[in-house]
Amino acid sequence: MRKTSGPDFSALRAGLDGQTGPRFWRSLEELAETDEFTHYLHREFPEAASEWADPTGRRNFLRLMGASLALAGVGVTAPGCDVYNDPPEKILPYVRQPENIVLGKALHYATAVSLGGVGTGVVAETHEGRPTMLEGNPKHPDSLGAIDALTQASLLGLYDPDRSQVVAKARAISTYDSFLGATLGVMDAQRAKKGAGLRLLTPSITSPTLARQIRALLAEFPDAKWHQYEPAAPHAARAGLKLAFGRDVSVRHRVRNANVILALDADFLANGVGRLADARGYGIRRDPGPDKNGMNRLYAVEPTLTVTGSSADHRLPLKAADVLPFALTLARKLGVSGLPEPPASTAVAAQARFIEALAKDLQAHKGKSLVLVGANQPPYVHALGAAINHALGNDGPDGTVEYAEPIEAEPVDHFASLADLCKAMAAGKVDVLFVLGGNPAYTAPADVAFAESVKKVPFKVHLGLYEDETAALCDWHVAEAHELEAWGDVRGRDGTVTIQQPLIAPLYGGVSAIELISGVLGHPGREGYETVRETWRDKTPKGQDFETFWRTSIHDGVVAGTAAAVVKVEPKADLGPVPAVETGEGFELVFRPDPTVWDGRYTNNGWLQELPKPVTKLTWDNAAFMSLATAERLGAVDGDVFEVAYKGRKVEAPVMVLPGHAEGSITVHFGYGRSRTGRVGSGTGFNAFALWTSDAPGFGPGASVRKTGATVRLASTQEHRNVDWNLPGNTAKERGIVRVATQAEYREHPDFAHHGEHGHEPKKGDTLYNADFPPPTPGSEPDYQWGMVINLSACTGCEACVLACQAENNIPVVGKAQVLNSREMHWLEIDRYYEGDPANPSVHHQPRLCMHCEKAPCEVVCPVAATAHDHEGLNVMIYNRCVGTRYCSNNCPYKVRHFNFLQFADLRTPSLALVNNPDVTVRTRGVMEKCTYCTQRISQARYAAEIKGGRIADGDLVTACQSACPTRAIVFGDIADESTAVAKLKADERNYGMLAELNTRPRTSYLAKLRNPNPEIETQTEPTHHGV
Amino acid sequence: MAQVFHPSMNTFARVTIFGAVFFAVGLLGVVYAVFRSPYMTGQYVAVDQPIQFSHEHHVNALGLDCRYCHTSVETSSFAGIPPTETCMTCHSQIWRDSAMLAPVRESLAKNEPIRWNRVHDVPDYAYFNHSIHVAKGVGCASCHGRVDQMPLIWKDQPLTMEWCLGCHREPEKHLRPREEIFNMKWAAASEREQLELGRKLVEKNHVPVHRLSDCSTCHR
Amino acid sequence: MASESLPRPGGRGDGEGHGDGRHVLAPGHTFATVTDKISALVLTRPFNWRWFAGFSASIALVMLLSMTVVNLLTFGPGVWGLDSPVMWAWDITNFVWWIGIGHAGTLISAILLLLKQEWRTSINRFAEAMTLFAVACAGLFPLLHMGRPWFFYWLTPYPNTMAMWPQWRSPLVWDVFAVSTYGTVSLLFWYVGLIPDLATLRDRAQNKLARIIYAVLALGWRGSAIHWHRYRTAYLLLAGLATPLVVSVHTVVSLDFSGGIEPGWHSTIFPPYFVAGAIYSGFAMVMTLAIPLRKAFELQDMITMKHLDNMAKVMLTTGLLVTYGYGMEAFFSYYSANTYEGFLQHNRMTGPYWHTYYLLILCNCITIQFLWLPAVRRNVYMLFAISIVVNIGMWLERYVIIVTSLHRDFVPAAWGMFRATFWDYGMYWGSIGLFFFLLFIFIRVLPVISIAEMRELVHETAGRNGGHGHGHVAGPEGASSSVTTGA
Amino acid sequence: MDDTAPIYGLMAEYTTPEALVDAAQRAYAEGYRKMDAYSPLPVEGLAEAMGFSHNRLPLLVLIGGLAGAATAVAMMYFSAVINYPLNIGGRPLASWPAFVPITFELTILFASFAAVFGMLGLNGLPMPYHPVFNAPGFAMASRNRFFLCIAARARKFDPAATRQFLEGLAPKAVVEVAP
Repeated sequence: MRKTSGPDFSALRAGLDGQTGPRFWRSLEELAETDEFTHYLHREFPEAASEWADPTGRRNFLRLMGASLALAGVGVTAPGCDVYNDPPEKILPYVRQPENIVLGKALHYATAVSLGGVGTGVVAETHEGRPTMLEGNPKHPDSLGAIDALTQASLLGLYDPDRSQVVAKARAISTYDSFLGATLGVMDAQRAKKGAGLRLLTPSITSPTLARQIRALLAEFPDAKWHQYEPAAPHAARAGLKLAFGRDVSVRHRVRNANVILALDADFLANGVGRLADARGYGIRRDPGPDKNGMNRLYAVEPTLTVTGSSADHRLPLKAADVLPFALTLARKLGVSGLPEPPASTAVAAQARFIEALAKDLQAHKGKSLVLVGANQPPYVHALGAAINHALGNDGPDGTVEYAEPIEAEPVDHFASLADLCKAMAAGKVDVLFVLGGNPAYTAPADVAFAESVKKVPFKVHLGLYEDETAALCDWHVAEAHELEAWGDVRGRDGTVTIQQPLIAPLYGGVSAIELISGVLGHPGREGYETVRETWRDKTPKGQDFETFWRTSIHDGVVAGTAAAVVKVEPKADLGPVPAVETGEGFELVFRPDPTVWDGRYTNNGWLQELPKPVTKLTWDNAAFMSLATAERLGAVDGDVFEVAYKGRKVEAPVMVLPGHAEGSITVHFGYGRSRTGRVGSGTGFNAFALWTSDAPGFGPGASVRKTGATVRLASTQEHRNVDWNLPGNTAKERGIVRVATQAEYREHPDFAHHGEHGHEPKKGDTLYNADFPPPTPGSEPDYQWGMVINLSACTGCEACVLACQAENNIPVVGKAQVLNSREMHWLEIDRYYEGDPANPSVHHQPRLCMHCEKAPCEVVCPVAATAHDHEGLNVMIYNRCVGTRYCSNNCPYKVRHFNFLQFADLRTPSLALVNNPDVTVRTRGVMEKCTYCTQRISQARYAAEIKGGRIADGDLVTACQSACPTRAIVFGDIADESTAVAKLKADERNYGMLAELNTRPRTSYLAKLRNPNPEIETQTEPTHHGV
Repeated sequence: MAQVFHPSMNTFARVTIFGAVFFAVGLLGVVYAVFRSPYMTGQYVAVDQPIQFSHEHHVNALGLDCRYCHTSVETSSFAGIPPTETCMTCHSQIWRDSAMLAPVRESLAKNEPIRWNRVHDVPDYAYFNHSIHVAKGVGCASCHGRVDQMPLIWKDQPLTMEWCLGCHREPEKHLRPREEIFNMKWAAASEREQLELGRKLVEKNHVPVHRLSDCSTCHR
Repeated sequence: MASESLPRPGGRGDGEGHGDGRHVLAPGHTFATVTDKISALVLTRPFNWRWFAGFSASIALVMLLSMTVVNLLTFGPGVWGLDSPVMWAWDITNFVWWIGIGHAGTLISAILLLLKQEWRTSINRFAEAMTLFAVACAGLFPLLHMGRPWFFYWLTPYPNTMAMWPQWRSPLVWDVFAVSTYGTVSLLFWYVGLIPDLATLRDRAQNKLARIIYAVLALGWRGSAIHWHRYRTAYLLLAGLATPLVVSVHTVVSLDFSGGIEPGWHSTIFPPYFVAGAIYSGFAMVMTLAIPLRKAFELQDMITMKHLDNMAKVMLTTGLLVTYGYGMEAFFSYYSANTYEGFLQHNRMTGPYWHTYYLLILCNCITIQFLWLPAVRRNVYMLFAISIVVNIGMWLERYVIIVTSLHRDFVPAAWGMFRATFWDYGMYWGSIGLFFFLLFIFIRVLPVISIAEMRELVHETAGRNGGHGHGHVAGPEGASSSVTTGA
Repeated sequence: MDDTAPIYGLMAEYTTPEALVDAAQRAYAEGYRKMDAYSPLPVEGLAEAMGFSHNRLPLLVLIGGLAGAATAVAMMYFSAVINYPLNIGGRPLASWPAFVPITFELTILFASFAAVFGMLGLNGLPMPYHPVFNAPGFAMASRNRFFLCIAARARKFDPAATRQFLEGLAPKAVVEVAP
């Protein structure tokens, strides 16, 4: 069923690229007026085209696109079926139907989405040639079938109506052809001087094709220079490993093998390269196993409370600067030789007992332990980490760490590289500059004057998805094609290559970096397709013909045997002098990429803006995070705006209290305060890059803060909901909503989850009515009984499931104002509970979605039977029957129902209509909605199975959240069949239903959380809900 | 003095009162009827098309199988509308210059789709799937009527939820053998035979009748 | 003119009306005087600036109402402060408040009738009218609170092309039936009571058009003895039917809450204390209306201190019942040792909405204790003030029950707050405007006091009301003259 | 007034209810049947005085109530159990306790209709035109006058004799009522 491209693809490109007209579009609306676009639509979305003919009908775009195939749904407002109330619909068949397109059936294509140059393999679901959903590619080593929020959300980026849609010369609209013309002119000039004045600035690049092209370019212009700059990448890791091994290597972790893990300011579960694979390894080991002793143990030492820290068995809040002395002290304890005296640190000294126990634990698990260091820490700490892992024998065979050839095409020090470029530009040595992607004008460190010096370049080109800060500085801006629109290739953490195939013709007619360079190299209009094939033609393995190799590679989403070669290295005995740990007056300022909008590339992405950031649950803003004590010392409460001064630079930032944050340290996130971005991102947050300097990329001392008196309302989906600091986590435990025990306690009381007041769950017999209403047809096959179990021990609160659910189920983005009014629509929310001491609370993550109660309180109170039960135990919600009394939500003890208070779903913006899943009704104003267990997937699976005459097998059917979850904490299936995975978990003694005491009989249940603390650090306590 | 009305008013009063009652009842009846009438459902209304395509001719006279054009009816939710190419497979040979077929040729030449008018339009929040109905033994004619007798296509059934439920509640009244699905002319010899056969087919094709009127069967 | 024989309230009664409050009807009234006095309010309509002032004010508020409704229908319920988890707030609060107020009318006319309380006579008519208008206002809210109000008819059973029916287990459907039945029966009850008075107005109307209209509405009533006989029977039967209906309506309304599983809703004591609360607020509202009314239209000798005194006593009684209800609620929440109930009560008293709770206690439980004192019950100003306070208190009661129960229920992560918006206020005040708008029109076109029943009262109290026989002393002349002038 | 002209009846006017009742009794005793009394307020025993005995209204109301209850139960049972059975929160299809409120409401509603429309129907209302309105001064029947009217159709009716008889009952006046 695979095909090298989307429907009728090359023809479409021809149809578009030939035209100069389309390049004059400002917006889709305007675009719609042009024949070219209608033309294009006829081909891409045939049945939609008529709609574009009349402007009034445009809002029905999605409807017509899908509905004429009786697939999509808008307009749940039409009562009954009176067709005369609907606009008469057209059916526009293809003229030539592309092979393997079956109208009404989804196709799946394997490709990859990159972040910081490193790709995550995905499988994209497309309907009539428009991608509507991304899922992890099980064959890809970095995905293993899972997907994270950022990767998922790049799908929305594809359709972003604010994306750049033009080629612009000095901000005036021009054409790609005239751009190439101009470029070739200056290139000829450069050829004369061997390209001495030619510079290339790119983000991190692992793409073999792009690398090949750039090298070709450099070959043609020997004196030209290639600079790289990626603001949020593991620079320190690269440098640290070089320091340890004397050469560039890439590192891979086998977290699965580790019994004891120490994360030194490393948020490896949710951030950075290989996060999904690492999280999987961690999650698998959160299972006590048959001997109830199989869990790994995670120690986290970090300033900011991260996903990793919140999942740790032991978390030590330390200022970022104290991590080095901590690591050094530990390393010496572990007998790493040749290490100097650690710099004095009272904070570390105070933790002698902790370090003692930790060292012992690590020693006890030689070869099966793992020390991870975060990108924020200076290279020296990374080197230490490598040394410790070596000392513990973790880098041995089937150990937990292995080193390989670097995967970057050209590993360099990005800060130096950028600095060089700026120096050269300032000196006027640069005549031609190509900025291929990235947004250095915004992301450059404050001490590197990119914006100023770039002005000195006579001919500068920016290729980007948006007309952003950098585009504004360049003479030429070329709209870039989105990764899902263009051919390319990208490598994963272990070097495995994925060939990226386009899923749709460039919506706004952009070109990829590959195509642009082809153009510059004098092959204008050469397809990325050609170029990429060319790269791989000579890489074809022996005895295999290229076409088969090519097709298999694309089909599988990975190119076999492209993983980087493992290298055997040993850390140097002497790591050199300890870098002076700056200790200055005032606060330590910690810089991090934002958990959702990253370095600003996703600022205009509604899904990510509204996605509650892990742990903090903040949306639509960044903030200066600090501990409760610090805030109290400053007399600050959430939303108080402070002026943060650092190294002579100032920004104004709202404060947000983050329990468990290190004392005297403040964390700020990048990616906000953009000056040039789209409708979604404008006016959100403050710009942390303005304070950031290249000499201290992770953190630095000496920040001072001053209260401005201004306040902003921070739209956190949870914090604003409890006014006082008696942390609701305690309440949640008292109520048996979250049930926690240590592995040791679990050995003592395997049934601990059912102790105590709220432990009792009514048995089947405890209620009057158990019969199935209405009774099944006699002699018919047994119905499936759908159910879900969520393993709280494995859940890290990374929010991947939330976004997957949003993408799958057409869940609208409501905006900051509505979130402030707690009207966010996420069907699946991850509750974060702090428990205990605000200075270092234990954190519990609990995904909360519709429980599909067998005795659903919501159904009984609905006056119109808009929510009822089907025979498979689904609590179904029929939007078009709902009149919106909201009684069901009031009567839902779990509060998992979400109401369309206003017209939240965007029915107007055509490009956003494209992203909707045609198998799910788009809800209008005034109706209730909630998790449906992905009933559309159940139906599709059923059709597939029953047409073949069989039944749905366990595993054939996964919900969106389940497929996304990196740690596989969510399991869904038929609980009536004991052989299924979910049924086995339901039988587990840790399985409990939230508020089951109400006799709601929830179908969604939880595996009580297990922690695995070190008894030498944490004196054993009874599970708190005992007798509470 | 005090007499306000003429004696006739007594009769008038009674008449109006009774009249009102009957009028109200009658009105309800009318509303009930109108909502089931072709005016609301579009039933039996032949829809004009850009090309006077006659199913009667192609199915009845030429004996084309439904699946020749509606290719995906057995595999997809959507039965499929033939691309212009399909028309041209024959019409590049026969009736090459017929004026009636000008739009088809134009479509191919201009690479612009033919704009058919939709006839069977299920509301967007109801998810109908052709393939499963075919697999379970629902014949084309059961919903689309005797297409082989329709010069211009029209809606043979009201397609109201009421109507859908009619069959979902008692499928045995409508199911037919697998091999007769695409046969326009097939009909059971008698009510009784249909019921016997229907019950057998319900068993054979695993039709979970009890589940067919669950909301989730059609709504998502 | 007959009025010459009228006792002059202005002379005797100052603002306070009659001092003693023994009489339900001032002495000296005859069939003629009551008839003339009451029908004059409608037929001759002496200019009354108080009426015009009030009427214009109410019209202004009706404008506000229409504005808020248009805005609501344009943008959806999101214009209100509603959120998750507080998906009901002012909308349902107002609904229950109005329905509660709607209870006094039918109660007074029905139950007091069965109990042969003659003091009901001069207040039942406008109490019933008040009921109708209150129910009308109440009806607005459940209708407009819906996300898609244009489908309200899906709550009623009718054969539709969707083959769908209402879901009979939902208290909301019970509401639809209870409220519409209550409205209909109240209307019938009111209209039946009006028939003889409409006949009177027909016979006394000077204006031709007015006479025809009243004649049509009077259905040709001629006071035949046999008609009267059946009429009394029907009226009594209606009263008998309306009595359980009144009780059932607020019971059903209370089931909206006690039918749910929310802590603070799921309570068996709701029905009785909702009914008590309804009567409480109902009488408060009657008081609020009666006091200005008797002053504005000089009806002090028909709505006497005796009435106010009795109503005050009813308020005191029901108020104490309600207080008991609150007490029990608090007690059970602790005594049940149920985590959620306990927390709920705790949160009501100490949570972010603590002030509403204590304000409610102050209004509904503390204030009315003054009514123990006869002196207070005889002081119209005090009574008026107290009745207003009680109206406020009863609104707060519903607010507390709905909002503070919802905003923090089972799952701490789902807790939230509610903040009312301008449109919440607008809709509430608008509905009050609508209420008074209708009331002011009613006062002008229909007798605010049942004339026929006042005649009965004259007849019954004849012996006791010291002196005058049956008014034929002053009757005929005045009467005939007034008729001849009319003819 | 011309004696030969057909009249509806003779009407005597009184100023007190007692007088009217007394007159009615005497007239009844005299053997007059086709007569009626008119008063501005219900007068105890007046109807009985004229021999009005049984009242069928209560029976109507009972029937109405039963009809209401039956309708409600039938409607709910048919829709929830027979026509479209749905699993609502795992409750039985015939959740009779939930059916009680509506049954009750409809009982009351139908009974009330029976009471009101039954009363009007039995009274033959609405009857906008009635001869008694022709009687001069009858307007006072809705204020403070009481009338006794003996219809010409009455068997014992004789213009002269009846008038004489009525005169004997100490009325305020006796007038002829035009048809």
